[in-house]
Amino acid sequence: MTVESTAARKPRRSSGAKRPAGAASAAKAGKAAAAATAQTHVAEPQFVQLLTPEGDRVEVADNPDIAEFAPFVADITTDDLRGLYRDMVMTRRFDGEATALQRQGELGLWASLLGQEAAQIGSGRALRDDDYVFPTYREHGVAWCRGVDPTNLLGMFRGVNHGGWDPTTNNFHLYTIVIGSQTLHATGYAMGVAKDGADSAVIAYFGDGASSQGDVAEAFTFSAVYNSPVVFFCQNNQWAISEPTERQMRVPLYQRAQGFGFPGVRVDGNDVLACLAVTRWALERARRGEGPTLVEAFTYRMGAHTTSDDPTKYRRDEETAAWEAKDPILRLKAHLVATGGADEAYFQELEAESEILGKRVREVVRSMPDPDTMAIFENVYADGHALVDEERAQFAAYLASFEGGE
Amino acid sequence: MTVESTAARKPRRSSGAKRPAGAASAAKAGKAAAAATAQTHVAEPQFVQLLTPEGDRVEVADNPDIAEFAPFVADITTDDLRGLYRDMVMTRRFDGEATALQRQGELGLWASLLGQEAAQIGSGRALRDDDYVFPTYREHGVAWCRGVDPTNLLGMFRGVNHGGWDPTTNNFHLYTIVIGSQTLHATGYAMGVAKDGADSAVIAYFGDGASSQGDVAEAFTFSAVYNSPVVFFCQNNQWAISEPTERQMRVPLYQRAQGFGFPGVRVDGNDVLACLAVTRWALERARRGEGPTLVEAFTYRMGAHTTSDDPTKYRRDEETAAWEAKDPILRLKAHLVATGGADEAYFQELEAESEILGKRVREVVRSMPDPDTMAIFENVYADGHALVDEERAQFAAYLASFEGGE
Amino acid sequence: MAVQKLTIAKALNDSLRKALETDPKVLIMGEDVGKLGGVFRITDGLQKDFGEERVIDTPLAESGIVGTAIGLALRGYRPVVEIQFDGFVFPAYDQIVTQLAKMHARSLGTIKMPVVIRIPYAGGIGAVEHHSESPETLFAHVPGLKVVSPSNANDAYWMLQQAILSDDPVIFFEPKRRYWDKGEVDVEAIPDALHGSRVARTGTDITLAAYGPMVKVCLEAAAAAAEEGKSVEVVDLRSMSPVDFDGIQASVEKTRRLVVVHEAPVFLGVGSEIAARITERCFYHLEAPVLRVGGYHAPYPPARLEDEYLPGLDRVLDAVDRSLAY
Amino acid sequence: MAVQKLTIAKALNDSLRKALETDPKVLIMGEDVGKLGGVFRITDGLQKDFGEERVIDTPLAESGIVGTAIGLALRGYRPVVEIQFDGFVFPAYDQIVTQLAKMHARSLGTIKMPVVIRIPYAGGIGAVEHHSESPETLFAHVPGLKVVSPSNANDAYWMLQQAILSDDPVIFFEPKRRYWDKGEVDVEAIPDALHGSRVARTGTDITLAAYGPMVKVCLEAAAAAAEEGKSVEVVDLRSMSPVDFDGIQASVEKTRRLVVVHEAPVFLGVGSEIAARITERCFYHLEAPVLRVGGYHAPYPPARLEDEYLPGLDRVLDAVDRSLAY
Ligand SMILES: Cc1ncc(C[n+]2csc(CCOP(=O)(O)OP(=O)(O)O)c2C)c(N)n1
Ligand SMILES: Cc1ncc(C[n+]2csc(CCOP(=O)(O)OP(=O)(O)O)c2C)c(N)n1
Ligand SMILES: [Mg+2]
Ligand SMILES: [Mg+2]
Repeated sequence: MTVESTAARKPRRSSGAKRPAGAASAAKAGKAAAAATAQTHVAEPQFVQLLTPEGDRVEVADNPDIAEFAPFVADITTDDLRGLYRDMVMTRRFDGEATALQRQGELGLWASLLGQEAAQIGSGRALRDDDYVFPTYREHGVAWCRGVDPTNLLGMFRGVNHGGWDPTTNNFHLYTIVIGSQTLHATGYAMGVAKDGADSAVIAYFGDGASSQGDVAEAFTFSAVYNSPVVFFCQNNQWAISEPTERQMRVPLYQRAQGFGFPGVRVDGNDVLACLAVTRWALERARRGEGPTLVEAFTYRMGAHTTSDDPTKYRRDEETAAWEAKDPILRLKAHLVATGGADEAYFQELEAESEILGKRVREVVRSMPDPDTMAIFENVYADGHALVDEERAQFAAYLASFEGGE
Repeated sequence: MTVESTAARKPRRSSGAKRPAGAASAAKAGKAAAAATAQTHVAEPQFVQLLTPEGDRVEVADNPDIAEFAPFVADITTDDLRGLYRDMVMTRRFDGEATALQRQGELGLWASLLGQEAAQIGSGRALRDDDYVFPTYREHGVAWCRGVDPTNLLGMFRGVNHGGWDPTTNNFHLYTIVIGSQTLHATGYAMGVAKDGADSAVIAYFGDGASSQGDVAEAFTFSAVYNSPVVFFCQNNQWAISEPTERQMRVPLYQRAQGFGFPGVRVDGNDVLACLAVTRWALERARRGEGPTLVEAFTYRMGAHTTSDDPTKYRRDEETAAWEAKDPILRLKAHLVATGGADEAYFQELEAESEILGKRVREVVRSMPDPDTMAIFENVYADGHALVDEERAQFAAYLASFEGGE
Repeated sequence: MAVQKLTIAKALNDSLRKALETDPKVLIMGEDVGKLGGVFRITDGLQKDFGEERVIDTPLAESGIVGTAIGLALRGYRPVVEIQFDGFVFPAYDQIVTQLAKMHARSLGTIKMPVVIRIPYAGGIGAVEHHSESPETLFAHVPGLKVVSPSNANDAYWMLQQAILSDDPVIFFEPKRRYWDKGEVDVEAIPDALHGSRVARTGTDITLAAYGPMVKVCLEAAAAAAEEGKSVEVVDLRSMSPVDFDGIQASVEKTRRLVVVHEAPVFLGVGSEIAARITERCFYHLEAPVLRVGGYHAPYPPARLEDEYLPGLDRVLDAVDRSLAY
Repeated sequence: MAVQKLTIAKALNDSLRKALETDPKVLIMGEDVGKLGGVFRITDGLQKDFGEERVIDTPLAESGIVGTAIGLALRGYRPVVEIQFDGFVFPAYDQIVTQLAKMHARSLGTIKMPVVIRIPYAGGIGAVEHHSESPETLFAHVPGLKVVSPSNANDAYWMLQQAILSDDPVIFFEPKRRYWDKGEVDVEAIPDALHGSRVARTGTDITLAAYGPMVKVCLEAAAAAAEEGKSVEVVDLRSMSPVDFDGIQASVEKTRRLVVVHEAPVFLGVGSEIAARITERCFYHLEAPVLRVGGYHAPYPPARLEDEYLPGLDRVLDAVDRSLAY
C-alpha cells in the first residue's frame, strides 16, 4: 500500500535537523539542496545494452535482464548492421553539413542531433511504413529512416517555411517546437488507429526537459485510459538547453510510466542495436493491443542545444569528453571491424556516399528560393476567410502601388 | 531497468489476436475495452486502515503494513476521538444544512462533502496552525478544522462573492474551482516555506478527476525537484461528476508518486484515524525536509457531484448502498460506543449543538446581504487602473441617471 | 417533419446526432458527455446510441482533450469537442492557439484540422466563478481559428452542422442561458452561410449589432424603442471570425448609427474591432461614433451582481439614446 | 554615475539586479535563467551573485512556473518570471488568466499578486516559428492584468523597477529585436508613471501611436515624413493595460489624425480599442478615421517573409499618407 522510491527515502535536507531558520541562510540551504540533487544523478545507469562502448555484443548470459529484448534483434544480419551504420553515418554527415550551413548564414538556426544517432536510427528502423511518427525538432535521424528527403528538413531552419514536407507521405509528422505538445497528438492519432482496427503503432519523440510539461503527463493518462498503441520515446540527452536532468526529475524518467499503469524501460541510447530491440518490443506491445510504453533512451547531446547556444556557459568539457568515449557510431564501427562485418573499402565507399549527400545538401539549400510574399496569406484557412481575403487584396494593392510608381 | 505494473501486463484488448478490422466493429471494441477497464477497478483495495467499518481498531499485529503509521496516533485519547467525532458530525450537519438551503433557493449551488468527512477531518486535524491549506471547492470539513466560520463558505455558493474569507487568518486558501490549479500554488507556497527556513508544511487537496490535469503532474515535478514540504492529498471519491476513476487512471493513483520520486500511500478515506495518522506522517516528512508525499484517501462521494447534478444518470444505487456500510461517522460512533468512549448523553448533546449550528447557518445565510453594485469595480487591481476608474465613473453616472428621473 | 419547434439545447443535440449518423468519422469528446449527456445534456443519449468509441468520456484534462482531438483529426476523424464551461477552456489554450490554429499553415496546406470546440459561454444563469465568461476575443484574435455563436435554435442546428463540415477549426460558442429558449428549426431548409450575418429585425434609425445571448436583448430593446417611435435594426452577427463587415456596413449605411453589444468586456471586445473597421468603412456616413455596450474591465462578478454587470435592456437603450443624441 | 549608455538588455539586467539587491523577497524564475543567464542573457550573472535560491532554474513547464510563482507570491515573495519566448507563454495561460489575474478580486482584496511575467516578444530576429509573436491583446483584454512594454533602455530599466514594485500582476513585454539598441539610462531620475504614455516626438499634422519595437519604426517614419514637410507626432504608449487614452486624446485633439502601429495582427489588436475609444472621445476632432498598421490575420510567417509581414517604414508612411488624404 505504500510506494517509496529509494531516492525519496534519502532525506534531501539534513534529516532530523530543522531547516536553517531565517532568510540569511537561504543561500546555504540552496547549496545543500543542489548537492543532494546531484547525488540522484545516475552516473552508471542500469539500462538495456546489447553493444558495449567497445563494440562487444552483450549476451543474455551476461545479463539476464536483456532476455526480454534480445530476441527482437535476433534476425539482424551483418547486412542490417551495415545498414544501421550507414544510416548513422549519413545522418551525422547531414547534421554536420547543416551546422556548417548555419555558420555560413544559409540557415537561421540548426538543432544538431550529434550524439543521438543511435537512439534515432535504432528506434526509427524499428518502425513499419504504416506506423506514424511525431518528432520534436531534432529527429533528423528518424526523418532519414522514414525516407524524408533531408533537404526538406532545412526549410524551416532557413526560414522559408514552418515545415517543408507532407507528413502523410512518409507518416512523419511536422516538427513540433512547443515542447511536449506532440505527445498528445500522437496519443490522439493512436486512439484513431485503434478505432480503425488497424495494427499500426505510433511513436512520439520527446526530450528529458519535455517530461516536465503537463501535456506529456496528460498524454500518459489518455494513452493509459484508452490503451492506445503508442510508444513514448524520450531521448534523455541529459540537458534541456542549460538545465541538467536534475532540474526536471528526481528519479530516472523511465520509472514514471509505472505510476500511469504501463511499462517503462531505460535503454542505452548510444547503442543502436539496443534501441532497435527495445523499440521493436514496445511497438509489438502496441500492435498486440497492450497499450502504451515509455522508452527512455539514455544518451547525450554532444553539441550545443542549437547553433544559438553556448554550452560552455553551463557544462564542463570533461563531461562531453566522457561521453565521446561512448560514441554510437564508433561503437558499431568497432563491432563491424572486429567481427569482419565491414572492411576498409566499405567505410571508404560510405565516406564517398556521404560526401555526395553533403554536396547535394549544400546545393539544394543555397538554391532554395524565398517564398513568394503573398504566401503570407496562403493556407491560413482551408475553407477561406473573408478577413484574409480582404487583407490579401489590400496588401496586393499596396505592393502594386510601388510598381512603376514614384 | 524495466518497470511494469501488473495492470499493464494484462493485455487490454484480446492479446495475440489482431484488433477487429473496420469501423463497424468499433462499438464492439469499445465495449470490450470498457469491460477490461472495469477489471482494474480495485473493489477491495489495500490501504492503511486503523478502524474497521465495524468500528474495531486494527492493530499492527493484524497488519504489519500499518506499523509505519500507527505510532502517529498513539497519543490520541478518547477525548480526541470524541473531538474527531464531533468535527465530523458538525461538518455533516453544516453540509446538510447547506444542501437544504440550496433547495430552498438560498444558495445557487452546493458541493456536498457527504461521505468524505473522515478524509477531511482526519487530514485537517493533522495540521498545525502554521501549516497552509490549498482546498478544492469541497473541503468544508477541512475549513472547519481550520476554524473558518462555516457560514463564510456559503457566500460564493450564494453568489455574493467568489470567496468570503481572509485566507491568511486561518492559513486556509480560497476555494479553487479550476481543477488542479491549486496544487501548483501549494507547491510554490511550499517552496517559499523552505526558502524561509520554516518548518511548516503545506497541504494541497485535489480529486481523483483532478489527477488527470497537467498542472497536478507539474506540481509533482516541481515539488520533487525542489524537495518542497508539501502533502498532496487526493480524495479519491470514485467519481469526477459522472466519470468513474477508470476514465482517469489505469492503476491506483497513489502509485503515481513513485515515478516522480516521492512516496505515495493509500489510506482508507472513511477511517478518520487512519487519515489522521497518514497525514501526520506525511506532514512530518515535509517538516523534516524529506519533501513531498502523495496521500490517496480512498473514499466515496455519497451524494451528487453538486446540487445541479443527477447521479441516477450514471451510477447504480447498489454502489452507493455498499458504501453506506462504510460510513465514516457510524464507524467512529460504533467504536466510541463499544469502548465506552461516549454515552447517549454525549450524542444527544452533540445533536443539540449541531442543531444550534444549523440554525445559525440558516439565519446567517438568509440575512446575507447582496453586495453593493459598485463592488463590481472593487479589487480588480491593488494599485488602481485608469480604465476601471473610468468605467466605474460612467457606471455611477448611468445609475444616477435613473434616480429621480423619468 | 421539416419544421419543428425546439429548444436550442435540443437543436444542438439533434445536430450532433445528425452528424454522427451522416459521417462515421465524426466523434464527440469531452468530460461527462457520455452517460450523463453533458452537464447541459447537449449530448444526451448519444453515447447510448453511438457507443463509447464515438461518444467519448475523456479524462479531466482540457489540453489532453484538444491535443488528442488534433491527433484524431490527423488520423482522419472529425472530433467535436465539448469544453464544460467557458472558464475551463484555458488549460487547452496552448493546444488551440499554437497547434490547432496553425497546423494547416504550418503544413503548407497539406493537413486539415476539422475540429469543432463547443463551449457553453456567457452569463445569466446565476453560476459560480468561471461559469459565465465570454472569452471570444481570445479566439477571434488568433489567425487560423473561426469563431461563431448562434442566437436561436435554427442557427444552433445549422451552424453546428456547418462547423462540423468545415475543414477549419471552429470555436463554437453556445449561449448557455438561451439553451432552453425555443424556436423553429427547419432541418431541410438551405441554411445561411456560416459566417454571414443576419438582419434579425429591420429598422432605419440605428443599428444594433450583437451575437449569441445578446441578440435577444437587442430585439427586446428594439421593440421597446419602437414604442418610443425609434426604428432600430438588429444585426445578428453569428460569426466573430470572420466578421461579416459587409453586412454591418450595409446596415450602417442605411441607419448611420451603430451600437455593438456583447457580454465580453468592452476593452478589446469584438465591438472594438467592429467600431474601428466600420468607422473606417463608413467614415462619412456615421452620424455618431460607434458605441459599445458590454462587460466591464473586471472579473465576471458574483451571481448576485451579474444583472448589473451584464448589458440589459436599459443599458442598450441608454446607448441607443446616446447615439441618437449626436 | 547616474546616467549611463546601456543596451536595453543591460538595462533590464541592471534593473533586475537592483531589485534583487533592494528587496530580499524578489525572486527570478524561469527556464535557463541561472548559469546560462537566459537565452537573451537578461539574467546574466544574477544566479552567480544571488544564489540558486533567488535565481531559480525551473523545470520546463510554463504552467508550473507561473503556478508556483503564484504560490510564492502568496507566501510573500515577489517573483519575476521569465517566459523564454512569446510563443511559449500559452501553457501558462490558464494560470495567468484564471488564477493570477483574478486572485486579488476573488479574495476581496486580501491577497495581492506582485508577480511580473517578462516575455521577450515580437519579431524581426529571423527566428523559427513561435519565436516572434505579439500576443499582447490576449493579456490586455483580461481584467486583473497590467500590460506594459518599454521601447528604450531608460524605460526598460525603470518600467521593470516599477513593475516589480507593483502589487498587481504585470505582463512585461520586452521588444526582443531592440535588446541590443543603446540608450541613456538615468538610474537616479524620477521615472515617468508606469502606465502613462510619452510623446517621443512632437508634431502637428498627424499622430502615430505605438509601443515596444514599433516606436523606433514610427520615429523613423516621422523623420522621413519631415523631409516631405509633414509634421508627425509620435506617442510611445508604453502601457497596453491600462492605455493612457488621455495622452493619446491630447495629441489627437491637436493633430486631428491618428495611426496606430503594432506588430500584432490588426484584427482585435490593441489598435482596435484605441481606434474605437479615440473615435468616441474625439468624434468631432478627427479629420480621418483612425487607421491601423499591423500584422495580418495569418500566423507569423517564416523568417524570410517577416520583413513583408511586419509594419515597416513604408507601410507606416503609406498609412500616414492615406490619413492625410482624407
Ligand atoms: C513550451 C516551450 N517552452 C520553452 C521552449 C524553449 N525550448 C526549446 S528547446 C528547450 C529545451 C528542450 O529540452 P529537451 O526536452 O530535453 O529536448 P532537447 O532539446 O534536449 O532535445 C526549450 C526550453 C519551447 N520550445 N517550448
Ligand atoms: C479545468 C476544469 N475543467 C472542468 C471543470 C468542471 N468540473 C468541476 S468539478 C469536476 C469533476 C472533478 O472531479 P474530482 O477531481 O474527482 O473532484 P470531486 O468533484 O469528485 O471532489 C469537473 C469536471 C473545472 N471545474 N475545471
Ligand atoms: Mg534534452
Ligand atoms: Mg472525485
